[in-house]
Amino acid sequence: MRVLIANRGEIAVRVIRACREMGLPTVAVYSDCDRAARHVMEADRAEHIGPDEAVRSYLNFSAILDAARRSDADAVHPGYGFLSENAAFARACVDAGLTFIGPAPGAIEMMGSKTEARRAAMRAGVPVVPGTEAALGLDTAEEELTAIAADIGYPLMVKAVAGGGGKGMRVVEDPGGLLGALRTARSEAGSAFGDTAVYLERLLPRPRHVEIQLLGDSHGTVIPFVERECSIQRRHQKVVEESPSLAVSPALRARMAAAAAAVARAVGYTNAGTIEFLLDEDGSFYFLEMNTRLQVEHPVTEMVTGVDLVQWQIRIARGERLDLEPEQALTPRGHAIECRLYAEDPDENFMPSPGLIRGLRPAGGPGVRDDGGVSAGYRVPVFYDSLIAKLVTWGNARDEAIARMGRALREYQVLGIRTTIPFFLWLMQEPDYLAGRYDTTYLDRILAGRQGPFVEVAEEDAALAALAAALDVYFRAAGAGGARAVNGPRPLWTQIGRREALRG
Amino acid sequence: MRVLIANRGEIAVRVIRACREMGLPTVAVYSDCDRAARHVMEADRAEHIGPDEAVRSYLNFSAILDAARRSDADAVHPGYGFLSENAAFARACVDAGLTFIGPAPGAIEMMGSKTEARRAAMRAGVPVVPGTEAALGLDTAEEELTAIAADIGYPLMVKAVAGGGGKGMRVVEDPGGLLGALRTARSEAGSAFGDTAVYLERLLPRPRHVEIQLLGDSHGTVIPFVERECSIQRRHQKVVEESPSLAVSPALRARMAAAAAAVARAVGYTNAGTIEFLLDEDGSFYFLEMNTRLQVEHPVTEMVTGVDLVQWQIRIARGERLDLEPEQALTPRGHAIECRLYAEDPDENFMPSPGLIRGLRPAGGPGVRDDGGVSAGYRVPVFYDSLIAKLVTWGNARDEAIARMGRALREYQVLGIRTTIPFFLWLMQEPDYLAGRYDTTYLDRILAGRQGPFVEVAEEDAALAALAAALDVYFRAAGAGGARAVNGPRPLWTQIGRREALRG
Amino acid sequence: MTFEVEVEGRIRTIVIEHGDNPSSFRVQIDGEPGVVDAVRAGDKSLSIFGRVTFLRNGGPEKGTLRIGAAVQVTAGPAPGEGIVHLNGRTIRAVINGRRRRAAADEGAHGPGDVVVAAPMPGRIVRVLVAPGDQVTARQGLVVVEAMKMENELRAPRAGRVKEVSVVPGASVEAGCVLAVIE
Amino acid sequence: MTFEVEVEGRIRTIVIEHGDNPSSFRVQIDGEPGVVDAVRAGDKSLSIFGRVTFLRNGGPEKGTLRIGAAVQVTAGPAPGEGIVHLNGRTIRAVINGRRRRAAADEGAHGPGDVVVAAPMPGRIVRVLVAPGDQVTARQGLVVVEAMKMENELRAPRAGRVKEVSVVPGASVEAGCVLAVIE
Repeated sequence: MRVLIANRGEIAVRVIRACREMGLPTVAVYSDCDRAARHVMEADRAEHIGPDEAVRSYLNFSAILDAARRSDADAVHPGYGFLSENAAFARACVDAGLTFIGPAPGAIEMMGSKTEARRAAMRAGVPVVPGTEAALGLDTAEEELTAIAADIGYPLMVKAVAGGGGKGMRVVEDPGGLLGALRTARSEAGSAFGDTAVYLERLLPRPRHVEIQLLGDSHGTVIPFVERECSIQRRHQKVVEESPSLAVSPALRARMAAAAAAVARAVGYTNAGTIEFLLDEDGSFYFLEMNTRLQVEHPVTEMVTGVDLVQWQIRIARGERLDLEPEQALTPRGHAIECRLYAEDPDENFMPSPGLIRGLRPAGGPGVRDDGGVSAGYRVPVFYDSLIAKLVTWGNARDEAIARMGRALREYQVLGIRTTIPFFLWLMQEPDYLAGRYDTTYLDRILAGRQGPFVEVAEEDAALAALAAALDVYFRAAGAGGARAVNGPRPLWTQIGRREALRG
Repeated sequence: MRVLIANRGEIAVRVIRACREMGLPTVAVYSDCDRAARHVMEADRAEHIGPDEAVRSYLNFSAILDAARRSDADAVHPGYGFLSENAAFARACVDAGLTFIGPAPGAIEMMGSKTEARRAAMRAGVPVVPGTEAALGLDTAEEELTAIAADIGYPLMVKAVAGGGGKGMRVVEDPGGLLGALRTARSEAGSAFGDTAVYLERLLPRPRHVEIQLLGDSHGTVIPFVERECSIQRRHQKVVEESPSLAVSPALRARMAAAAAAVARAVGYTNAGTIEFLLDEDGSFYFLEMNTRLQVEHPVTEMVTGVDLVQWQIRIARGERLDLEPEQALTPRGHAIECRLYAEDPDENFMPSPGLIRGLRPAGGPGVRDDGGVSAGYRVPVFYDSLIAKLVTWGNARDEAIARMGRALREYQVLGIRTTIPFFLWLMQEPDYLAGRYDTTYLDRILAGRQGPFVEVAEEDAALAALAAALDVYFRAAGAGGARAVNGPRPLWTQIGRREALRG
Repeated sequence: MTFEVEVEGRIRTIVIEHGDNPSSFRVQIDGEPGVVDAVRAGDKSLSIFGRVTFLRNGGPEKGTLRIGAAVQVTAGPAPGEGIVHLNGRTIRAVINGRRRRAAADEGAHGPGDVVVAAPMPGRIVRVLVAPGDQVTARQGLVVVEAMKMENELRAPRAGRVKEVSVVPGASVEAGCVLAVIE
Repeated sequence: MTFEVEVEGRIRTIVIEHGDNPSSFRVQIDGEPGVVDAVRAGDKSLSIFGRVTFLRNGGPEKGTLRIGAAVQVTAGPAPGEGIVHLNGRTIRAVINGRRRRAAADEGAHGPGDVVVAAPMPGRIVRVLVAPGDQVTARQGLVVVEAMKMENELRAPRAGRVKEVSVVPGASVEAGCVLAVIE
């Protein structure tokens, strides 16, 4: 089976690794600016699919299907993002005679609608956040809306049925704000998703985001995994994930896993998927949504269970039986944490920092896993999201995993662009994070209340850095480098910087 | 506690990692050619200890103790090799008021003598390879020697009491060769170790080398670990290690672990140490020797038990109690394999390949641990041994670990020098290795019988490589690089190669 | 040779002169003297050891820098910016930044003009001001999208918009002038 | 431009000419034509795609190379040697090696002389022959120690030792002439 990976970056590299370990040849696809990207170098062969803009390359059905045909691929792995939750693409792959490594198109479609997914969860007897069961009709009378909202209780959320990424969402604190919020949410949803349908949901004030990974095969077996704790989010975007969650006891784990498996069984779900729950402070949990694909944060689950989720995706797609021990999937061994390294400048309000990677040395050693997607000499493009690597550490207990993360972050070198490493170095020493006292509102709250750079530089180090920078310029200008220079002179970085920054 | 690491390369980096995870500041030491070595960059500070030759730097007691004094170090970790099994150095550290992170000087001394170590094993009731209990006196009559040898049985080995690294060792096939072998072994031992003492030992024809890692604290607790299988050796040098061993059943594991712990307890051993056994085809095992230090191959044990051995070395040296669950240490979870990446050219009979590392990209992703000791821009010196990194993979079962190793080896890039990666790529597909059918004689036997490069290049890839090389030279010569060149022109590698190769 | 190096918001004056042997240098940090042994070791690495006095927080208290280090120095994304990697700490050092800024400010534009440039490549999503508008400090001027994120670029000080150099939909490179405030 | 490139013991003649646009090239491998699109992408990387015919095992059977690859090319330790990394395969390519060898052989020494050079830096442990000695092919000439290993360097062919250029204890660099066989 030859596998085409309809994606790029770290997840394309991740899938290539799984394929290679299974002895399967791989085909990468690439846009113009990704010609020499890492996933292209790692794959057995590569096909060009179009220009830089994702809509003309990584989101372009026909270019990807053409590439599959040209390269004699038998299967397509969509990764996450891009076309991974696009039912029409999954269907187009199947129609083209390709194995789609993911759930059936119908399952993607059903779980892609927030209200349909909520109904599926309710049918399976799984609690959902109290709210309206179906989309609110445009013709619903104001009195009726007010009554429905009063039933749910305030504060509540207006949410787009087709929503995602925080768009088409509005918080309503009291009855007076309801109608205005409905109007703006509908209008935002209409322009973002082409669908004005919205529904109401109770707002949990300080929930944790806890999710259950699961696998299902085509023979009716569904296996849920130990939970992932994903409450560390900046503007609704996960930045740190861990497994297990400090807030989940073995008994609660068993209940959440059973609930997740019930939803998956109810819809006949196959392949890898994740049920996201909100976990309230009182220990009750509510179905939030289902992701019908591999998650960015799947490595923490792999680290504490030893199960290779991507290899299982491929096996399941081939029709194999999921003969995994359910006990292994549900029993965490130790603790794992993932930090998402983004090409962003945390000291400049997380502004994007694309550009040339002049040097790269990932962390290594015991208990460290690097899932990287870039390489030295690669120019991180502005066209796609800014995730350049995921750094995952493991420890017998959470404190060991955190200590290891601190060590690995100090070791990790990305030269030439800014990354979120300094932010994580800071977070890994925050008392509330260390104590596990956090919910989904935690990170935005503490970021709003702090100032100054994330890593403070000691006076001695600042003086040494100034001296080192001056020596470097001195050596380069002199075309020498002291007694043992090993390379010829190269352009001054003071010139490089100016040339690169001011061109265009 | 500030820790000075009296070593270099990957093991110095490994110890720095452990210290940093424990919050302990570190001091690196370096010779001239190691000024900008990786361990120097990783440590919190670094001290120069002398010129390139190890005897004037890494083996120089007083330079190292001076460095410890200058840097206010409280403790010394010796790594492996260099001064790690030098009782006088351990004693000098203690005398200087430094904590020596290793066993007591007396234990190093006793177990450093092969005959004393054999006696200690026998006292603990552990079988040793049948042989003479003490060194053979120079005045022993020829008839007596012949009688002793006949008692032991042929084939047998003449071994130097102070031996190591295959020197002062001779195989004797039959009585006729005995006296000649004694003579040459004595003379070799005399010039290699300054000690002509030798003893006799029965030669096991096809033994496996299986060893038991253990930890002992200063409160009398000794904990043995699951065995390591180290039979894949080239000229008596280990090149691949794994844990657990296919040849060891749980029952045999329990017996070997108990035997190893008995030896350690008998000599009041503290800190990390390893008991090496020869395992015969019939399942009987014999004490071979004890290594009173951390082993190169310790990561495979860490991967299957989750225990950080280096952190425990430090805790034990601080007087802490070894409160580890003995069950965790003795129960392997999954399977781990280590390949030692040497700067050697396997296709030229493993000739050393020092030189400038022009690029380095270790393998990453699931189940991979990289313990590297070099970095891009570093010139691997000719003065020390050629280990540049250890690549370790983990899998739920041995075949998964092997598949992962094959994948990781393909991913691992060391540009500029030759390494043993192609050799390991070949070995990981050898039927006898895959089946676990091997003993300590295996590798030398199959290497003697094969020819040609370790990795065969398909005709298509050869043609593409030729084209790529020509394009590269064309681009560099043109000072361009096609439409999207991101860097200025650099010297042609055809010139670099000549300039570097012919200088001096 | 004399350099002004800005680290963590403070400018230090560094003087470097050849010493007695090829790897020896006489240096000054803010006028305080020292001697170091330094060599380049690879494309990006320097090895430095020695002892230098320096002024704590600009003085008058003095500290002693006992250096034994291998550091990496590479070009950063901003003009004149070097990134120094030192035992897992990433420190930005801008060489002669004051002069560089002065030159930029006095270049194409009048004295007192402030140039707002794109800090990264991207696409202009919205332009929020027009020439002639009065703006307050930190008022939004232009929204640039890069890497699927929208970033609002703000006025560094109050003033009048003298020039807007981009239109919505345009692609810009890092350093591209977006607007000028006078 | 024409290159002779030796890979896996076989020399291929590669011709490269500019094509219709900046990243397009007309190439020939052993006289068989093709067109590729190629760009440099970073210090060591090339991206190449296209279609080229080539002769299998030197011909007459032809194969088609469908290229879609990003490769890395760096200098290898030997003169004129490039190392091509291609999907986890490491392939040595020597540019114009025949010419290089001819030049070296005819350089300082007479035609027909064979120069035995140090393949790596190291220290001379033993010299096993003297000028004037007759040696057989693969007879040991000099023992060099590097990285704690002793390596015996042997005569590439039978002949008479014309010159021995090193003494025990000497340090040598890679490429250093150790002996000449005539």
